[in-house]
Amino acid sequence: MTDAGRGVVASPDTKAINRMTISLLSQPVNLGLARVAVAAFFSQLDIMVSELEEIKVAVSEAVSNAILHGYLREPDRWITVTAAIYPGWLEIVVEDRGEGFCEADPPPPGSDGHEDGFGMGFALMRSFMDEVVLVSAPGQGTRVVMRKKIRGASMATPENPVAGNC
Amino acid sequence: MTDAGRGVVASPDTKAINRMTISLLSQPVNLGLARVAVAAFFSQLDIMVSELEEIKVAVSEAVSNAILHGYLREPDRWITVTAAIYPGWLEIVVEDRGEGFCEADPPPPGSDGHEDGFGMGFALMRSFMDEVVLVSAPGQGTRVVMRKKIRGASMATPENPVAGNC
Amino acid sequence: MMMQMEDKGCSLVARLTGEMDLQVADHLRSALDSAMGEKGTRYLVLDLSGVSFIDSSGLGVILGRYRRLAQSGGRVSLVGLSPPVKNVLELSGLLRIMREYSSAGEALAGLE
Amino acid sequence: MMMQMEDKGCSLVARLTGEMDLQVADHLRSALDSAMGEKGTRYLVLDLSGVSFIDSSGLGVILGRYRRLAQSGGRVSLVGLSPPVKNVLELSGLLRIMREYSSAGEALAGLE
Ligand SMILES: Nc1ncnc2c1ncn2[C@@H]1O[C@H](COP(=O)(O)OP(=O)(O)O)[C@@H](O)[C@H]1O
Ligand SMILES: Nc1ncnc2c1ncn2[C@@H]1O[C@H](COP(=O)(O)OP(=O)(O)O)[C@@H](O)[C@H]1O
Repeated sequence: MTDAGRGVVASPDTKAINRMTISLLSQPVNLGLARVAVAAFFSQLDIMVSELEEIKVAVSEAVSNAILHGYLREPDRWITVTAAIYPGWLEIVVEDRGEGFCEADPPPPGSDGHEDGFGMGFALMRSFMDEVVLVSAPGQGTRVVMRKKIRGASMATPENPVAGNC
Repeated sequence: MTDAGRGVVASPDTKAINRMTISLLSQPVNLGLARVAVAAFFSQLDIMVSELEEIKVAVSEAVSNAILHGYLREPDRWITVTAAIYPGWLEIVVEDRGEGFCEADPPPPGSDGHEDGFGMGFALMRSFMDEVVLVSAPGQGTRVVMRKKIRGASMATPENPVAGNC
Repeated sequence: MMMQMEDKGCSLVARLTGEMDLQVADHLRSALDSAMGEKGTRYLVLDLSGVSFIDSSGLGVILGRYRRLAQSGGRVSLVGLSPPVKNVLELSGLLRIMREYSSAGEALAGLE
Repeated sequence: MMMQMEDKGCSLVARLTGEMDLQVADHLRSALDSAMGEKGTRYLVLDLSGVSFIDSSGLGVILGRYRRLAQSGGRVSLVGLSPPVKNVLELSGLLRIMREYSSAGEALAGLE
């Protein structure tokens, strides 16, 4: 698995303003937790609720893929979700140490033929984020790096709350 | 720092049914995230809302202590919060690698004289949890292990949702 | 996920509440299929006004029911889409093959 | 945390909304103190009906204002305690030294 290079949104070597990592077991019951934790973390930004909702979908897709395709529904494997705020963009990294796939030849959506397979996971992630980088190799697991531009000085502070007249 | 021994609530060597860890930076802005993540994780249990609210207070106290006393408000240090479900009890561990204190001679509440210091952190943790174990040593950081009994087969499942007639 | 079913002859109105993701997809799929099988449903009206979240696992359940009914000339209608849910349904193209109505009553009338 | 102040002569009614924790404690403390100083407040009525969470950092802010006012014979009254907030206030003993009223109007009347 190569390192996820900096892309369109991110500039190199920038230090995160804030960052968190959540490690969860590969069980569908933990999907809500992943979404809620990421949304709670980014709610410190002066971000639109509709953007938070879209970020939740992107997280849900990436974690569902790790459960279904990475770990083939094995329930006791670890998935890590990292969320970080940089000046001008936010980043989410979802990582598993499961099956992986060949980056040079990414599998078409729904390729493992699960029932009702919708094959829209990556498409939704790409719609809702400005940049999606896949880092994967067979047997090595998968890392999905998602980035989204945010308005420059958009931190909410107690003195300057997101919604408030404090 | 010695290992936090099993206590009144927990039986030794039991495997967690589900578990998560969240790592966050020592900034007050992350307190809400810690509370929300722990509450979202335990909401898979068939637990009362009032109990979830009390758990949030206990988490908030332990994380606030790590920020204030462990890291003396340094904003870029890591705090880890682990939440786990065992058969019959739940466990929360809050850990910092900060100042620590002498376990044999625990400092009285409010001992560092911060303004309006309320000195009720551990008292509230003890009121709201069935067991609180402190593991700390000067210069070694602090681990707070909190356990609470839960009703035996209290997992909420999609087939048997917490509130539902599915 | 909560589910309330109301049988209206050829039509089944299912009111869903909660988050439509991988956690509930299997259960939801089999609950809908068994209700539809029992009742010989031709038209499925999904009232999603209580659904706060949907991702592709939820979309998959809807699309699967659509495919099943479409084979025999049936249809799926949607009611009560909140802005985030509608956003995902639109992006996925589902709203190009299923109609949205403003109430279950209108959806049922639209089927006649 | 949102804050709305209403000056009623010797009394100040402060309506707080949000979560009273370490994140907002410093700001809340200085906002209350400066409003109370400006207005020469003797009685502080804290309307917490919009407060969904409180921990010992929030308790500390309330207790600090109480101590300040008590020195000059003043008082702090509480209004609109949700069950979780009331639970914490009771456990901490604050409800033994401050009275709870069912509305700001009643609290003000109780001060006369
Ligand atoms: N974490 C992962 N580990 C292994 N394979 C993955 C992972 N994520 C995605 N894939 C592969 O990429 C394909 C496309 O994924 P996606 O666009 O989400 O559609 P779907 O999950 O519905 O198939 C999947 O079918 C799977 O083969
Ligand atoms: N994580 C920690 N690291 C170092 N010291 C701590 C930590 N948590 C608590 N303490 C010490 O224990 C004392 C009592 O804590 P507590 O009961 O929460 O009251 P308070 O925080 O208001 O002083 C603190 O004043 C501090 O000296």
